[in-house]
Amino acid sequence: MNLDDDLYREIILDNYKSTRNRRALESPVFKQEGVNPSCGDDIELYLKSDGDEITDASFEGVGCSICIASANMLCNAIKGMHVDEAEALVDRVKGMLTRDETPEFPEGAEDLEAIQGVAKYPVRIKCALLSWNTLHRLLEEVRGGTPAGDT
Amino acid sequence: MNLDDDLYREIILDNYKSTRNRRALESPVFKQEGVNPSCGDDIELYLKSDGDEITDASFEGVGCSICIASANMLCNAIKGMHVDEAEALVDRVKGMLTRDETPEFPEGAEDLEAIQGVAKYPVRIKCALLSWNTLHRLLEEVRGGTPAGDT
Amino acid sequence: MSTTSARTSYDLERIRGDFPLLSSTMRGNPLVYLDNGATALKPDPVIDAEVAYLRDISANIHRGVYELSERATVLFDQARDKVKRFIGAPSDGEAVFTKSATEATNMVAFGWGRKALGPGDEILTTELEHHANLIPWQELARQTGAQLRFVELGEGGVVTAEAVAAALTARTRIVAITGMSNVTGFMPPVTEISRLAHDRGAVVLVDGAQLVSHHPVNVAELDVDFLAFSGHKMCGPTGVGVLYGRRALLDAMDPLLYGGDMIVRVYRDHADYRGAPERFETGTPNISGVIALGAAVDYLEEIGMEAIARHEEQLLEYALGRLDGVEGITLYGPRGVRRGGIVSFNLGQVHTHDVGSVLDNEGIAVRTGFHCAQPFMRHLGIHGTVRASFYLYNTRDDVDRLVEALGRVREVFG
Amino acid sequence: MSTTSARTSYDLERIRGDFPLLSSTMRGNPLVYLDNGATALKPDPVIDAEVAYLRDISANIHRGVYELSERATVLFDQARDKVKRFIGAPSDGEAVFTKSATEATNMVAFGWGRKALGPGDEILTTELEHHANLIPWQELARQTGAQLRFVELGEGGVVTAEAVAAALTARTRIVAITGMSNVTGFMPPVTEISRLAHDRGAVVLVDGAQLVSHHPVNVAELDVDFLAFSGHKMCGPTGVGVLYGRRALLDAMDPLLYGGDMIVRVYRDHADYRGAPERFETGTPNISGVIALGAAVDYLEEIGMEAIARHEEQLLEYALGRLDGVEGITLYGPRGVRRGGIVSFNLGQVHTHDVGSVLDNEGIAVRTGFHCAQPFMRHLGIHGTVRASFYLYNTRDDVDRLVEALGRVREVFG
Ligand SMILES: Cc1ncc(COP(=O)(O)O)c(C=O)c1O
Ligand SMILES: Cc1ncc(COP(=O)(O)O)c(C=O)c1O
Repeated sequence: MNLDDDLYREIILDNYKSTRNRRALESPVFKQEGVNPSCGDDIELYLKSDGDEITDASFEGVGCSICIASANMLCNAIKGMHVDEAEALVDRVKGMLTRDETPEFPEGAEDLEAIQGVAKYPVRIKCALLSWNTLHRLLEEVRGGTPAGDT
Repeated sequence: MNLDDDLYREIILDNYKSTRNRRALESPVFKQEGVNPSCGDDIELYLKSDGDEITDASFEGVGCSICIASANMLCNAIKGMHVDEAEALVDRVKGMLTRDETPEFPEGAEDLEAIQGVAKYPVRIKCALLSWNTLHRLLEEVRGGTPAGDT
Repeated sequence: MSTTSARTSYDLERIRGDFPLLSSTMRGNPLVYLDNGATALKPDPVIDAEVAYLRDISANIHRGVYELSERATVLFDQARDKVKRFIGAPSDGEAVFTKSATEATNMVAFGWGRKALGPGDEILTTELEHHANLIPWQELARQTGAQLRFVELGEGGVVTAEAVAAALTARTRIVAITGMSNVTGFMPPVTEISRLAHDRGAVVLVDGAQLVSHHPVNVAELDVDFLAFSGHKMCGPTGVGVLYGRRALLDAMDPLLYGGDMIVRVYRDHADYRGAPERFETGTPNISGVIALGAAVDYLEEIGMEAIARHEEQLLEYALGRLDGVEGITLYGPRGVRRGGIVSFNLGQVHTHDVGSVLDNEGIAVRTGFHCAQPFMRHLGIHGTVRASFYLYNTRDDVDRLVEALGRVREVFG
Repeated sequence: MSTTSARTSYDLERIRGDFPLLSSTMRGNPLVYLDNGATALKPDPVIDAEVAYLRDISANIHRGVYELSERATVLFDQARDKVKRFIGAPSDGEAVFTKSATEATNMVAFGWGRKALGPGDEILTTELEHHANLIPWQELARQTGAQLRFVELGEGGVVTAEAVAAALTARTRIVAITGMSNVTGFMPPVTEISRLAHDRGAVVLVDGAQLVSHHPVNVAELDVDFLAFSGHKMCGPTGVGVLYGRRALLDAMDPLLYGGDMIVRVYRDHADYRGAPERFETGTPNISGVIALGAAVDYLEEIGMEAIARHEEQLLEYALGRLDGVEGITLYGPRGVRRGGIVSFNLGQVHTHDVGSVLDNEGIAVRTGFHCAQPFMRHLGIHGTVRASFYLYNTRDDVDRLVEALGRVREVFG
């Protein structure tokens, strides 16, 4: 195994260092916290929608490079998506990391291929998945309607 | 190892079957229960004394042949003894079973040699010792004075 | 040796070769191990799994980002999946690793019971129970003011669905019952009992310490809410047990122990806890034991629990037939009903320990005494029994050796 | 390899040969195991003891009259004697086998604490504690209305006798304190703390999970009432821990678990319980684990705990010196005070898991994250550390490899 190819590819490090999506979004907003209790990674995912279309996404929090890079790619990828597309993307990322699949990613989400190497490091998979699991729960809320961040 | 030589010598079986000391003594009497929680053996030891001299001893209860035979020998042996002699006998029996000693037993207590073979069966030692441990506690009471059986 | 029975579907001789102890001697005689109710012998694959962890991994789980820890974690998680599959756990069920079946019943009694029970509520159990499924409930009743009630036992210590129905009331909150008696092998009709209990709104805990090792178990079919069992009785190592539970019940339970790995966040004065199974597995678990239990599950599944149960059933039948002919014997337990491979008996007035010692000297390991079931002994009016309990590797020859050795007991104790 | 240090009194090379993992590789590089704080590697004699039980004995303890059970019982009881001797237990002290250090602290919190504490009573602890010695007390405080108080930490997370004296009040009922921090290796002055606490009538529990594995411990000299520790951190197997306690305190405690083997007599509605240690060891224990822990004690004693502590001290000194020179490093923990062989640090802003992964790829196993000590992380104002922790088999070469690999981290994360 080669660390640079698997875990720390340049795309991952770039996404890790990117500050573009690292901020809170203002109310009204859907937001959800995600925690990996065993390692302490802890992020807050924000999402704005216009009906079923995701208009903006961002996050805050602490986490390792894999966790943060993955969350950043997530935000880049889902902006402009329909909630169903976003849900499908969650499933594709999970498939890649836990079911050994090699999915095709839609335009604008190609960076996600870079995290495939994480699958070789079972204990880091949860780092990469934290934001996606959080998104999954958040999308249910979006479908529900009212942003909880409102209250 | 030979079972008949070690565990079930004739003297042991005779003492096991003997009913001579298997009865309650009437008040005023010192009495004490002894239980082996792990095997359920449960005896009640009775003792009468005239000052520091043991005038009678008996027991009731359930137990295996080793337990019962040992209790029967105990009763036979200590009748007429001074409490200090009885205490010394407790120590000799324990020495034989747990410290690999080969004690000399006083007249009338020679049968006790027969239980030496039990030492080869570590889990049965507690069977042989049940009555002796009970006697040890009972002798403290005898020294104390008033029979608890009185109340 | 008549080790091959026409009706045993696996190769008994080959299986016996997997258990190192079966080719050893005891007190100079070839070992006949008939104390499977207390614990099972361990086959090579289980021993190997334990050693493989200790030698080649050694690391703690869930905590390290390095390869050794990763391997430990993966094996640990796989073992949980194996155990869940082995008992047919549905997706809304979870398996918690404990140190023993005893810890598992206690987890429910105190983690669930302290919250769920109040004065006047009832806990329904039986006098058949092993102390591990009785004393926790006594203690819970004392702490909460709930009442401990007992199902009326039938002839030979039978528990019928009718007797359970008669004992259930509107206040019954839990039915805690053995899946298989460790004294007689009797197997209460758990599926029917679950249905009756659920109709009354009660929760069902089955003590599966004997059942799970000897019979195919599917918790979804049995429809039980909790199942407690031990690894060491199913060819696994000591120091590991399992509490299966419905996730919704588990997630609402308090843990018995508090510490690391069960938490989301910890502050000075309070902490947020995780759900099942983590909430119930604080502290470094018995990693080698859990992994080796996974290997035991693989081993048993490859032979097949159906085949094992059938083998034991035949052996029991054979044993009952042969023992019936022993002079002065009293056999306990019901006849003509579903029973696991356990026989309990007494030989005249000879104390059970004395029987045990004579058998020991003939190389035969049986269990003697009250089998952690004093109320049942009292029900039978006895102090103890001699118990022979079978497992997948026992043979008719073992039974013959037992019967023969009982002759020696009569010689010694006349 | 510079594995022999002039000041290490045992033959390091020979000792290393006892640990199979030390000649293995990780991610293609020779393994450097620096996660001893999480768990220790196991030497051959310990693995052999575990296997010897599983292969050649397999039987349950205390229950059978046959030879195999007898052998298991004798070995089990001998292990208890070894453990008691190892920690210098006085004749009025007893050692209870638990599944972990975590279970041991919980036993005291709930078995002793629920009876002993009431509203307004105080539990004194520190922010240094591992969650295993914090959350049980939080929970006990919640249940009893007692108050959880903290000793003021000094520079680098130091606990002084003065700070303890200042925090003790007439209402302090227990002081629960670590014997050695698992984050910094700091060792509070336990003997002085015990004296102060006893003067106030408080009981002292020491979390010895780190202390006992790395330093000679004599409970009589330390004058502690309870000591909790784990087998797996002292070259023993997983799934076994110890609670040492003064017999008078233990005998007055409630157990956490109820079931077989802890009882004198059982009736339908109640039972009479035995004293320590049996009252606290219900259910089939981790027999192989206990026996193998006995072997671990033998192993450590033969080398000598004094010698091990001295070796680690030298290694720590060397490591601190080398790490001080690493660019961008922040080292935690006090200097110039008694510390066990643990170093915690951060490398610039690089997340600890990322450091851990790079080191992993170089064959180096360290622990990263919050080390089950979130309040202490909060005290330090950080989310986690990278922790290298030493044991008897580590070498200066291991330290050099670590320092070298930290260079790789800087390469990747620039
Ligand atoms: C200081 C300290 N206390 C308690 C524990 C808990 O030990 P265990 O996980 O074996 O219960 C640990 C180990 O992580 C520790 O380092
Ligand atoms: C029916 C039954 N329940 C519970 C137990 C307790 O199992 P463990 O000792 O493994 O906790 C046993 C084993 O003795 C048993 O036979």
